[in-house]
Amino acid sequence: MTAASLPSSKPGGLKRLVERHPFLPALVIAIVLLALNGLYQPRSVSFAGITGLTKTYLALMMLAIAQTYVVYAGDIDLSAGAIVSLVNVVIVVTMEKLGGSGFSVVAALGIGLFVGLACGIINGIVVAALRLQAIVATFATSIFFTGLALYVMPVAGTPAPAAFWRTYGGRFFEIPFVYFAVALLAIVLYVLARTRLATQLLAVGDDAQAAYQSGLPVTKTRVQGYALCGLFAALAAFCITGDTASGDPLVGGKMTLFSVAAVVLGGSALSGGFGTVVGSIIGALIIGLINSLVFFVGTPSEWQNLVQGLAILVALMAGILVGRRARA
Amino acid sequence: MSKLIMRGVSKAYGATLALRRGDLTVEAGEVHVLIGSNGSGKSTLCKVLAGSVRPDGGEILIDNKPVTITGPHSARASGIGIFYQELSLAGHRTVAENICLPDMPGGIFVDRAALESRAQRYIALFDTVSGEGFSAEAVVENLRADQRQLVEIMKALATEAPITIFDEPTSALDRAQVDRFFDILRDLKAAGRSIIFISHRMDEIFAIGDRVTVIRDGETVGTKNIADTNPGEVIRLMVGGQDELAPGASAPPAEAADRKAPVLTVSRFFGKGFANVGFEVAKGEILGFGGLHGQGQSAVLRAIFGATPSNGGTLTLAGSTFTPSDPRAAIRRGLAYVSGDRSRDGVIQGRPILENVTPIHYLRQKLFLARPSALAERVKPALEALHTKFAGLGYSINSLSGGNQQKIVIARWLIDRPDVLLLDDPTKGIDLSAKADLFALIRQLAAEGMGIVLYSSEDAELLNNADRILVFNGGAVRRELTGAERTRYNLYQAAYEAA
Amino acid sequence: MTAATQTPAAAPSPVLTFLKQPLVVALTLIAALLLLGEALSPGFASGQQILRLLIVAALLGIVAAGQNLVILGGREGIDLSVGGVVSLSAIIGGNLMNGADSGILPAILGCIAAGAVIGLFNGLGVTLLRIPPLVMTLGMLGVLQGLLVVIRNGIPSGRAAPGLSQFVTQPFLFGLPGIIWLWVAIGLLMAFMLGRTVFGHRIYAIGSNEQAAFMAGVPVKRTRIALFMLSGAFAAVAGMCLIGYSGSSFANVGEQYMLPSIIAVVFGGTPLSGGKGGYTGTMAGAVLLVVLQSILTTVHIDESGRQMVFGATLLILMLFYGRGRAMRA
Amino acid sequence: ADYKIGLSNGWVGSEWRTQMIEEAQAAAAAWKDKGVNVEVVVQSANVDVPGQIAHVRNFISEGVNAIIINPNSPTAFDPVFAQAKEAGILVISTDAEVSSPDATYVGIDQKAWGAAGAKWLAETLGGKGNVVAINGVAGHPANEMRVAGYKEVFGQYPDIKIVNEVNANWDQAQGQQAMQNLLATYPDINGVWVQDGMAAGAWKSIIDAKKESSIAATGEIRKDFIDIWTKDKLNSGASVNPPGVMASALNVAVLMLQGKELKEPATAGQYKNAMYLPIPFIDSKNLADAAKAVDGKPGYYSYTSQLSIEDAEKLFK
Ligand SMILES: Nc1ncnc2c1ncn2[C@@H]1O[C@H](COP(=O)(O)OP(=O)(O)OP(=O)(O)O)[C@@H](O)[C@H]1O
Ligand SMILES: Nc1ncnc2c1ncn2[C@@H]1O[C@H](COP(=O)(O)OP(=O)(O)OP(=O)(O)O)[C@@H](O)[C@H]1O
Ligand SMILES: O[C@@H]1[C@@H](O)[C@H](O)OC[C@H]1O
Ligand SMILES: [Mg+2]
Ligand SMILES: [Mg+2]
Repeated sequence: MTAASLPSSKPGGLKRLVERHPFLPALVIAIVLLALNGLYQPRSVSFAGITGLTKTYLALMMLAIAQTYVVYAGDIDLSAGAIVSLVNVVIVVTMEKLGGSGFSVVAALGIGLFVGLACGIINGIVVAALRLQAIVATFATSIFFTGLALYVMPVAGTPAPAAFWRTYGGRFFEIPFVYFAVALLAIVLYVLARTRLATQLLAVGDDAQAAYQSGLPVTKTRVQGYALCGLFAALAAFCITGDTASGDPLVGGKMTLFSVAAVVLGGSALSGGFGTVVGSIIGALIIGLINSLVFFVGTPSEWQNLVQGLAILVALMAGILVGRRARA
Repeated sequence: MSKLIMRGVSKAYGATLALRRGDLTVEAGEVHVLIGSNGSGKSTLCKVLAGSVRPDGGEILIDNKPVTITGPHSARASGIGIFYQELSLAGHRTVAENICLPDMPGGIFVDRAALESRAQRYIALFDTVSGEGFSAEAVVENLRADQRQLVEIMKALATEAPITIFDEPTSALDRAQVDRFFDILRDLKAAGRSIIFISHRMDEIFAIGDRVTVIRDGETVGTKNIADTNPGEVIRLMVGGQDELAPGASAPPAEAADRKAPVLTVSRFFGKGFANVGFEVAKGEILGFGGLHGQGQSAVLRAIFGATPSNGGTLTLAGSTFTPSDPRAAIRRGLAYVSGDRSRDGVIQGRPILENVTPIHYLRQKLFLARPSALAERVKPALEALHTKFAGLGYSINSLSGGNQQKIVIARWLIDRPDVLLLDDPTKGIDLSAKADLFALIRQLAAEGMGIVLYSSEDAELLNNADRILVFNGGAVRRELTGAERTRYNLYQAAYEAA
Repeated sequence: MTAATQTPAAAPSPVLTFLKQPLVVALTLIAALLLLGEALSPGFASGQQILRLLIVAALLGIVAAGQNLVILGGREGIDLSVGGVVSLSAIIGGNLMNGADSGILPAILGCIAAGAVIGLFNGLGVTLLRIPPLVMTLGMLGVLQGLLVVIRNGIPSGRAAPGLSQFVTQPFLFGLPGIIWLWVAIGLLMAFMLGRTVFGHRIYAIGSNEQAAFMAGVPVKRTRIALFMLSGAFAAVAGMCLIGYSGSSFANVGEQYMLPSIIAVVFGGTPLSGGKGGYTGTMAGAVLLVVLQSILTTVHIDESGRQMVFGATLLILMLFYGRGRAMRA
Repeated sequence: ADYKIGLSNGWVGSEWRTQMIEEAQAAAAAWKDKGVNVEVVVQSANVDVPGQIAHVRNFISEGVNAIIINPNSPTAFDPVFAQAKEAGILVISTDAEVSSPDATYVGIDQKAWGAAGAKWLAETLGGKGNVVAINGVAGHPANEMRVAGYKEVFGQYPDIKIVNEVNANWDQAQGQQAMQNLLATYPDINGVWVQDGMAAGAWKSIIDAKKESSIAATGEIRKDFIDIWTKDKLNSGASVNPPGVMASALNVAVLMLQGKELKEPATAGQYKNAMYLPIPFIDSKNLADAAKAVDGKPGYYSYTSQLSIEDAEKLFK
């Protein structure tokens, strides 16, 4: 006979669903927002409107993905936006130096990925190996990376070669390039979700000490999380560069906190161990949809910031509360 | 040739010498028991072997070859697996993932099929006893404490390590689960594996052990063949020159506590994990809660105290009816609740002993200022009553061993006497002498007129101390044992009766 | 018999223990930086200049007091909205005073009330709705920034009363400006509160083990809400002082205090995990940060160089403080 | 409405920007007298470059006839302005020049603005002395153009030495702190070149250090500052970047929407798409006039000027 004669709470359908797909509440919010956008400004949900939205927020989506991988492990990266700026100026300067040819673009992107990776590894070393507190340490590295970006390009403005941004803004077979980027991204994320690293990051985020005692290489895993974050921050920089066609040493600075907000909106736990990248992408979209909706409903300009701030706060709270209720 | 030899292992945490000289020799094909009072260094010795604690000195030989263990990973490579006393699970991961966490099958990608089938092997071992809701896909966070402990056991088994350590693996398990586990240990033993097993339960030690090594104050004091020794001798080794106190040595309780007016009455009480519970506690009475663990005893106590929600019931304390709301209100009313899970419910880590012993006093006396000298006067008697050993009230509670920490936590309830003391398995993980101190005090408090409810997962404690025992099963009281009925036989029978 | 096994191992030398205290570390680093500053640009460590640095440090330090409390209270306590509160308070204070000494008292009360109300919202979100503090206060920051825009559109940015400007920038007692005395008073108050009041002990209790505190009758929610309210109030006081410092209020004056206030707390020896630390160290941490920043302004290098040196120095300094526990004990 | 015009402001960090929007809204309303209905839709928020690109895309979705933008970047809008143009939208930038060939700049020449202040300072110092500069946000285009402006001017004076340049992010308190540090390290400063909003802060430190009689510094154009300037007889001079630039741009935009053509095409500036507005300058000579102009206004009000509809009409064929 066993002690298990007490009925243990049996997870209901909704609970199971949200447990498996923590981004569902966010998805509902996003769909509602999209519908509202369409209601107030039909053109905003036209093909061109959606394409514009995607172009604008693809960078934030990338950065939210970047942030998710460190949040998985219970870490945070406040330098993500600074990495975006640094990679942006590095690739623009490289393309310019190499003459703006197709080769220069490829070379610059390679170097950009390398820079993002290097920044990520530096963060990883500082936080995981040197064991500094992530919030303050990555704030410090963000200042350092910003300094580097200013060194590479003291003044915003160097243009990116047309070949680069015309590709990003252009179409292939009548389909805007960004949708190819999104499709490729989906594949990459699908693949990444199946890696050992993803599971290990989540296990570390659940309880780092327990993971270590179980024999997981905790430090290495966290460094890898930051490295992945750096890589995706570089991809975010590519998108920004595609959309802005130029270098700007400060371009990513403000994106950092939004990337954190997007991760939370997407249903991931900042304490680690729980979440999805898909959710973070939806979270980034929610931020974009809120910003445009506030305009489309005709909010007076001086109230726009406040209404956006309130709406994001409410969405953050709603996401957390709904997610928790569904899981409880 | 011995499978494992540990010699002269030492470890200090700042000023605390956790381990002075740990020696341990384990053969292939034996279950080797480690025993010692709380804080004697058992876990430390095991963690050194498992790589999660860096020793200050000592040597380790496996198969007669010296090995250097640089971390959990290298310990695994040297053939060591471990069940951690405090568990090492990832709450949001599934049972299967947790079982395979130490080395996930696959390369860059996880081999899901291999993972499932490996996990299933170990899950199957406990099929009959793992309880409802337990499956490979279950998220560990949603499991009960005993089920989590089973996962940790499976995880340790899945290492298939030649030397496997089990550091108090049975503390949350029920008898059936323990039996199943022991069967598995016997199989492993037969397969030539070496098992290191830690428990505070003497019966388990004699049921499964081949040899026993006793650790006292961080020092190995001897190893005996189980067959050649007896509990008395083991206890003598554990306590060394100090007083010898065995569980049964305490005076039996008064046959019938004078049935004065009840100080606490509970009727038709419902809540999560229990239903329609009713009982009375008289002034000066020690009412025992018995039965298998997790049958609602703890839930009832926590609900009375307001720590978990309840839905409906009539509760009367010292004549006035109340509805539990939160611990704060309960404390004001004169209730006290001691949890066995001191690290979760009790100890305020990293803070001075004074701050750990005063919070109830602050609340009951409505204090705003904390004047150390005045507080010290109030606090000292309570600490002395429990024979608490400490260097000074200003020292961090972390400077104490687990048992002494628990005494501090208990003492906080005694500065201002409560009317009713709710004890929720208060001796879990506490060594024998600390238990003896505690029960002597409890009986004294009862004699002074306090009403006491005692839930204990150890039958001996209940039988020796409770005036009356309510046996729980399936979230309800199934039987009341009074007077001469309080026998081990009756207790087991009531506990195992189908609900 | 008892289970006590702890025996003093070779006691670490008292000198070493002393040197490892965060306060001592911070003070030593401050002295070293002042010497460095003096070497780089003579006059940097003059009495007058140190006094001016202390005024700036006091502004940061007062914000950090609230930040410190929220962090001590644990459960990943952090207040990212302090910058917004500082800005808002500067505007509210400026308008309530509008250049007249008679407006100082209403301004102080108004600002503190506003800060406390914002803190109340943060606290309610964190406790009742159980939103993680980082998220709650980040969201609040966005709201406050929006609120600033609305307010600044509707009402003029006011001016500091001369009495307040005097208090903040001119000698007040023994040659020290009033704001420094205010800061010292806040320091003493904090030390008393944290060490000698039941409320202080409760802060540590919830910061160290919330569940245990709850079981021991600590009003966990109320205490935590109070911490956020205090944080808002301290930020508001800093906002008032800031308008006294600069004379008039404008824009996002407070933004620059958000992350530095956290760094000051960390440099003061309070880890972000809570339940441990105190305010004295934080005061030294604030001075340290301000000295470092002003050395960098006076050194003649490019902005890029300044930022790189600043970032790197912060990292190096962090190595002196509460590095996380090693996984292997 | 005859025309719908989108106004985008990507930074709300100063009252200057608020006034800029208000003046533009007033200018739109003024067209009613001419029988033209101009509707403005405004997006004014603290946003980053991507956020401001979103503003533009929202305007495109909204179907505006023209977009007037105070841009957060000189170059980042090239692609999105190209899209706007494709959609038949007129794009005008103001306050900061943009590189897009699809946009026209209507505003002051920031480099000349920086140079004007520097010229005043150099002449006031008699062509020699130690000068420090307190700049805005490093890397921000307007800031960098202004820096280039003063560098060029000071370069022409061999005896003027720039002993240090620091950034205080267009923030008054940071300007004050920076000045404090600079005063402590360089006791022999003669001149300070400081940008608008931070000037009041810098002057506060100068006055606190009782050096107002020995230091000349550029000033700003807010009423508050003009008052101190008048009262304390500061040795100051300020080039004016009037918040009316956006109103001016709006008037130009409406005329363009009406299909009128510029007499002289906008081809000035580094991007060859600029139409520069005059830069007023205030110093002790005309301080009283400026004080009169802002008399009765709130303290944050900036001395301003704009192209009236009539002025603007004169620029068109
Ligand atoms: N991480 C640590 N930091 C400081 N002291 C520690 C640490 N871990 C253990 N100790 C101390 O070392 C001593 C030995 O602890 P250990 O956990 O090995 O005891 P144990 O024999 O396993 O006790 P128990 O039966 O309670 O599990 C105790 O005094 C304990 O307080
Ligand atoms: N009903 C409860 N049962 C057990 N523990 C509780 C309960 N309520 C609170 N606690 C513990 O005490 C802590 C503080 O309690 P408090 O109620 O103040 O905050 P909370 O976590 O927001 O609780 P709630 O569950 O009411 O939202 C909780 O985090 C939890 O650890
Ligand atoms: O003059 C400044 C203007 O150029 C900038 O863009 O906004 C702030 C103003 O102070
Ligand atoms: Mg142990
Ligand atoms: Mg134990």
